[in-house]
Amino acid sequence: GSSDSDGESSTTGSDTPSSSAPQSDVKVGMAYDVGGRGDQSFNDSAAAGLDQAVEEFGMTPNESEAEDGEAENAREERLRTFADAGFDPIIAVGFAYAASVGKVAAEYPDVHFAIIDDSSLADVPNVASLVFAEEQGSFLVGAAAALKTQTDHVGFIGGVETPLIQKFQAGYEAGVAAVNPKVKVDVTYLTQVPDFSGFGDPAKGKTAAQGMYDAGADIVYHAAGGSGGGVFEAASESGNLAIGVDSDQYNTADPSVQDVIMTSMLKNVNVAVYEYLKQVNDGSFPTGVTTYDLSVDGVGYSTSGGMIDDITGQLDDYKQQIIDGKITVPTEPK
Amino acid sequence: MSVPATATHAARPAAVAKPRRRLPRWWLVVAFFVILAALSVLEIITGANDLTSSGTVSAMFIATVPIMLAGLGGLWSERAGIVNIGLEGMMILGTWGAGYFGYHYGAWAGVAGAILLGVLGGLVHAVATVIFGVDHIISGVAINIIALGAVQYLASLTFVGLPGGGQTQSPKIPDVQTITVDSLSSNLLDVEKKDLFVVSELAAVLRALVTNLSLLVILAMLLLLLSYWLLWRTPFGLRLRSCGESPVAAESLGVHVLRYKFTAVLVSGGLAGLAGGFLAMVASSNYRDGQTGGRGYIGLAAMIFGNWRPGGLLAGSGLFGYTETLGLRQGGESVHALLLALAALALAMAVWQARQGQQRAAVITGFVALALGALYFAIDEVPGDFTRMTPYVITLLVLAFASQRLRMPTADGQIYRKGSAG
Amino acid sequence: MIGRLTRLMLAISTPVLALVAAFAITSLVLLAAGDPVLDVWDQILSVPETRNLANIIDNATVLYLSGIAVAVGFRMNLFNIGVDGQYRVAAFTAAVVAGEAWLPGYLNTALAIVCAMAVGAIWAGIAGVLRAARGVSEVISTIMLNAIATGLVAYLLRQVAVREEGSNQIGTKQIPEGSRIPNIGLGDGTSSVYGFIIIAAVVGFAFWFVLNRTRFGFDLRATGQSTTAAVASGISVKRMTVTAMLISGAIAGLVGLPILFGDSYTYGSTFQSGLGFAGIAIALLGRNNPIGIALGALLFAYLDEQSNPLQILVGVSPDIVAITQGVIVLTVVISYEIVRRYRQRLEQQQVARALESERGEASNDKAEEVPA
Amino acid sequence: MPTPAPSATEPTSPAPDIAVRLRGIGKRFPGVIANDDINIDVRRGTIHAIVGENGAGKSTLMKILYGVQPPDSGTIEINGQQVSLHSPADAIKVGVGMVFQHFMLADNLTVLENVVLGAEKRHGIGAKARAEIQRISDAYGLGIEPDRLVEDLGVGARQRVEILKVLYRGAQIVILDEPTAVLVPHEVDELFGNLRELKNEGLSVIFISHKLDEVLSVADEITVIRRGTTVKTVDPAGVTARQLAELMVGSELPSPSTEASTVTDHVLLSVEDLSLPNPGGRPLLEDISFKIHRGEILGIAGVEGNGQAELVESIMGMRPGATGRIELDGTDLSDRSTGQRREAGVGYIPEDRHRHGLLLDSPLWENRILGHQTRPPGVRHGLIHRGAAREDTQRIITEYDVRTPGPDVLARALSGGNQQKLIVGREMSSDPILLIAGHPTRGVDVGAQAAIWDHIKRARREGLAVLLISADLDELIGLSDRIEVILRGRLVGSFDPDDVTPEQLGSAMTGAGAPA
Ligand SMILES: Nc1ncnc2c1ncn2[C@@H]1O[C@H](COP(=O)(O)OP(=O)(O)OP(=O)(O)O)[C@@H](O)[C@H]1O
Ligand SMILES: Nc1ncnc2c1ncn2[C@@H]1O[C@H](COP(=O)(O)OP(=O)(O)OP(=O)(O)O)[C@@H](O)[C@H]1O
Ligand SMILES: [Mg+2]
Ligand SMILES: [Mg+2]
Repeated sequence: GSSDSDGESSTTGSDTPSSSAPQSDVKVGMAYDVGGRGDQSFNDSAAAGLDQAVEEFGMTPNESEAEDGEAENAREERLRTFADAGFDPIIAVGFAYAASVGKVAAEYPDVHFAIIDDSSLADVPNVASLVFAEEQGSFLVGAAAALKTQTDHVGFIGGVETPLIQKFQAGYEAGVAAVNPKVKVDVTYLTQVPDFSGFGDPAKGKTAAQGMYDAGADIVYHAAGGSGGGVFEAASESGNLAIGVDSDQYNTADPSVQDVIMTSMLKNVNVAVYEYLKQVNDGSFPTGVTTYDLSVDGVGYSTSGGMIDDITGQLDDYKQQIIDGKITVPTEPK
Repeated sequence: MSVPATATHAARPAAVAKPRRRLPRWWLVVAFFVILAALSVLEIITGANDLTSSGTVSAMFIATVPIMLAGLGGLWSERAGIVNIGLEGMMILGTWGAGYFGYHYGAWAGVAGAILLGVLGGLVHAVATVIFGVDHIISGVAINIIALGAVQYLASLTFVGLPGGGQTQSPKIPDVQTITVDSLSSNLLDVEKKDLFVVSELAAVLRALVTNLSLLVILAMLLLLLSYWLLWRTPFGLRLRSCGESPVAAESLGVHVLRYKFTAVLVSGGLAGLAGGFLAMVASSNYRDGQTGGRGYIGLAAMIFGNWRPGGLLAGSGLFGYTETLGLRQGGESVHALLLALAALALAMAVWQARQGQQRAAVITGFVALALGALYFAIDEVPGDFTRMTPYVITLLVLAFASQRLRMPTADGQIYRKGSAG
Repeated sequence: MIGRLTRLMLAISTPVLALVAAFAITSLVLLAAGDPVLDVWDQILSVPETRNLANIIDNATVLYLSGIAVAVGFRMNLFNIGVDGQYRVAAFTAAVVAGEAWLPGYLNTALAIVCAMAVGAIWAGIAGVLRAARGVSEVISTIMLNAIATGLVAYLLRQVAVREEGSNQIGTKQIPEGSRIPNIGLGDGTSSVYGFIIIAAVVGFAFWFVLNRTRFGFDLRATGQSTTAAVASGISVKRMTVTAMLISGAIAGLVGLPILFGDSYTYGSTFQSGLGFAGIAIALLGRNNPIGIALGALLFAYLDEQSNPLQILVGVSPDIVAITQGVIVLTVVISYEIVRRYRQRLEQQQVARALESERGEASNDKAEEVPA
Repeated sequence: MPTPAPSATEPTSPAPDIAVRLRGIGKRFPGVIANDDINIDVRRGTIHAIVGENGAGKSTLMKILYGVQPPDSGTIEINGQQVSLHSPADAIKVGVGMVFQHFMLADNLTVLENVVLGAEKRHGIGAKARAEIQRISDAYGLGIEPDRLVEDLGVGARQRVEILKVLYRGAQIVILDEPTAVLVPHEVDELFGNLRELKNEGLSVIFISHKLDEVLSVADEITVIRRGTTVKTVDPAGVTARQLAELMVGSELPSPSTEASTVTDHVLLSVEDLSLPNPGGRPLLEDISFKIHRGEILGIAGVEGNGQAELVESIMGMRPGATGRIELDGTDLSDRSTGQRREAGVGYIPEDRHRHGLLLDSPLWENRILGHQTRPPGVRHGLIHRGAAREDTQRIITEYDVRTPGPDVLARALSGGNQQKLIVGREMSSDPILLIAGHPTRGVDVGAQAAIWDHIKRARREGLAVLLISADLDELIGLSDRIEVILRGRLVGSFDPDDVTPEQLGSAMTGAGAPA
């Protein structure tokens, strides 16, 4: 468990003396969402940001992850335990922590908190909200899909039907429509809350994707965490394409399915975490909402594999329009 | 677990033998074609083409097998009189076993590992229930809790740091061979595309059988047949079943009851483990935390649905796998079509009930039929939330309408202690 | 037959034996994994702070209700796996009703609670009716109904959901201040436990009283023991089946409410799940007896509370907690069995001695053999 | 296996014709001494009967001889060889076979499966086995169909299946624990015929029964057990049933003889056109009509499985689908629930006490409440009154001489005879006006039998109507004021007990004879 991940992060940390990196007395508490470090998804991305900061600034990290379907007071207790153990700042990964952070931040006014994927605590002085414009990134990969589809038929697979994942869907659909309104978009969610197995059931992901490909879709975008592996397999078995999510999955996914990953929607949680910690290291605890959108490359798309090199021009064009506000991307599906 | 549905009926039946001949073999073939024809008609009426596409069929295999194997595990242990709620846990153990051994030693080692881990789970259950005579459900529930914690714990120890591995998932693991007969496959595809009545459906099924058919699917079916043969056609099976029907009688005839129960539970665990392995290796391609998603319980349900018999189990898990697949693939359309089918079935049922003179039942069923029909015409796609309910709702409806002459093994779930004969 | 002291010793030895065994097994796991065994136990066995105590009691309250709901079924040989679905449907209903606040203050609360119980009862009642009228095994139907509940609630939730600015969560309307159930302070000023605990206690007592002191309870237990005997004694088994499921469901309907009225004030995507399955383990651990269930719930809650410190302060994966919980369930029942056998052997030896003394016969002490 | 007790005589090379020699057998259960220093010799080629009260230790002894339970002390010799039997398997190996008192059959398996179970090595489980079973069945005229589900068999047939099981294994020593308890005369005669054949083939038979004249008629030697120890072994030629009974219980051998008729013309129970359809089969009951008057005992005679159970359960309202009219003292019960019928004043002594009469795992005082949940003393205003229930149970225990430590023991721990006395006591306690008694003395020892008979007679004197079902024709003839014979679900003849012999009844029951 985290004993090992500790080991990991501290090794990255303990490399530093040899490379005579600066030491910092900042102790960072990292409260992951279900899955924690190594979920091949956004927890991992956050962890990457942490590791980078630890390496550069020599901070002392400690990690803890949520249990599936745990009690609210378990989340609160996680944050309190960090606070009591002298950790400051404490980073809560995932919107599930919103309520707990709100409550605990009030109990510990001198401790600084950061929460990812939630900005409902915008005006709490000791809380920094790190949110992303997933819909913007999704818009671009949607556009890419619409530009690349041979069959004018693409698909979207969401892991669990939550407002967050619906943002991905909304942006994707908008992006497709922007290029060619006639392109059909199939949408499937694998499970419903509180059944979060949709983020970890590749079998379901594969079946759903296979269904879309059989129905004529030739590109499927997944925002389904661990179930995405199934989507990629379905793509490679049926000789179609898929779009990854969160990180550049072309590099993280198994080599056998690399060549079907046309692009990935990048949600740079690692950047957010790193930059937050950087400021902390510089002695200022940011508060309020920081939105990571296209303008700051908080979200984006990947080009590894060179499958979309021919359309990057158009995509960057869309990107610019979004940044300039010429296009406003919806955050909720129609 | 629970008193058999028949138990409310008192007293032994009088000396007249009730007609209880089971249907002859050829009947299965007929049923198969009837179903195909029905679906074919349904497709033509509703235009929901995914109902019997080869894609659906092969996905259905994948969805069915884990449930079927888990149910088969349940069948083994309950036939020997041991209720096994722990199937889910043993399945979970199996997924990790497949992940670990599969990654390090190759596909078939993964299969072996899955079975091995399942057997370990079975061992715990066997020791608790058979040797210590602990309540079967307690032990099973405990195993489910332990297994979940154990695999997460193990995963964090074994998969962290491996390429593509982490505490919630293993690296990609190799899959066992799959069979594809390209020429046949493509030809059949043409036939399938032609939308010929029944022929195309048949082609779809055949195509699924010759396209990327995993050896494990075949193995699973063989295991089902083997189990049937072992349990109903050999002395071993007779003894094992007798331990579930009347352990005292068995012991009074020199059968080592506890030994058979123990064996049965181990086999049960192995099968459940294999079910988990299948999920990890065939249905997907790595161990994933929470991968089983309650399929162990579904397997249990499928076994009860199948009246503790292999054939019924296959039907139960097949029905579930099929409807789940439909819901996941092009749910909106396919499930919408199913509404019509259900309406028709209910209507037929109502008529039959009326014939039987069960007026009240007939009225209720008829009403259900109307409601379903109305719903079908009211909407033209079923919203996603409900397509995902399909397998559960259908199972429930089928059970509610099919008259229940379930007959669980008489001594199922009872704690047996040596020497209680007489 | 055997002396009061021995009896007491035996009674005590059971839980002790169980805990020691669980302790040993868990330690072995930790050793095998190379985790710091001593630190782990040091943490687990350290006296919890008032704050943690409050959490433990709160979670125990919820688990307790769940355990009781399951136990009602078990007492009649009905296996209600569906508490999980029942409490979610019910909690959602209560959240909506209370959120709409058609009635003022506590009337609103009362109405919500009643609705929750009603909905829970109906959801379980479906299984009951199917069992009674169509002979459908409640094991299947409740499993299916759990899944259906998930889809249904998810759908309805999205219909009624309110989503505050900037949040990625959806939930029902917040329950107005006046309708919330005040928590009970634990004296240290900050910590407090759900006021709902009182209702839970009442439920526990009612469960005990109805089952052991009323005719209805007798009928229920009789049916659970022998359907045939129940029928012959004039009990309508079908009616009992439905009634038992209704009651079980009604209690299940209460499971989520302490959280709803004492903490979250809304039903949303992060509402605690899986309580029904925990309830099964706890009901069995407590042998379907209200006191036992209370102890079981406390034990589970206590261990759950350890998972954060274990991770953060000791650096051990919290999964060890789950393992320990499962192991304890097993060791408890197994040690019950061991003690039972030992006791039986003891009694036999006593019979033997009685015989000798009364016969004044020479050594005739061969009572070792147990009729297993 | 403990070392043999010093009390047990060392294997003195026994006479060659001794098949079984038991020496100093002792067995204890929690709180009970079932067997204590039992010594028995069974000669080869003889029928050796063992008699004793309920709970005397007969079944236990036999279970020991059959390896089901290990003795605490003592030695067993089979054909001169001392053996230690750890399981029935061992016993079967040395040629011992046993027919248990409570049938050892798996209802949901076929006759074939039940028979070959554990002996598959002999003829497999297929055609050969079927043939062999058919052969034995024909050889002894058992009339067994191998492929019937045991569930569908009547008691008699089940009994014969049990015997077939033993023969199929080629046993040399056959134990029969109360085989006749459930049989009607001609079945008993057939059974005895079979036993004599076995005997002539050189087999040894150990035979347990509570029916002493049977014992006298069939046995070559009789061993009496009292309180778990052997009292005496006697030669049937030299003793009368009365003497035997005195050896057993030290009490008089009762005979069920009616006193002066107390029949009135006030009809208490009237049953009209009672039918019970059987989906997919011949109706279980067809147009049954009869009346029972105050102070009258109506006996129903019939071969097991001809609808007696169904008749009783239909009257009790336990059979959905039963049609016809049932009136109790003028009030129509036809569409009342079982509970309401009980409240209306029906007392019910069920045929199968374990299935319908008791909560085996509940204390006696709770069993006192069972079936009387709506009435004091056990229940008042929907609340259980433990105190009152315990008291009343204690009263029953004393009045009906139930042998048990007290109201708080589990029903399971009582021997069947005592379980039965408890049930009778319970049903009489809520002053019913109709008493339905199914095989009230089945498997009950002579002492208890007498007691139960007395209670039934008292009920009659007190003006109850009694419906008595029994396979024991002497009991029927002795107690009844009128006897109806039931055959294939119909009443086929009415007899006056004063001028009918068991034989006549027996033939009427099998459809052979016409009513007198
Ligand atoms: N397994 C057991 N556990 C506890 N007590 C037992 C057990 N078996 C028998 N007994 C007790 O041992 C005594 C002898 O029982 P046993 O069955 O041998 O009597 P029996 O002679 O067969 O009586 P019956 O004539 O009713 O058959 C009884 O008091 C009975 O309660
Ligand atoms: N495990 C047990 N614990 C306690 N008592 C038992 C146990 N097993 C059997 N007994 C009692 O011991 C008696 C001996 O068993 P057996 O089968 O001989 O019954 P029985 O005394 O012959 O009863 P019946 O008169 O109905 O034949 C039984 O009546 C039963 O009630
Ligand atoms: Mg006996
Ligand atoms: Mg007896």
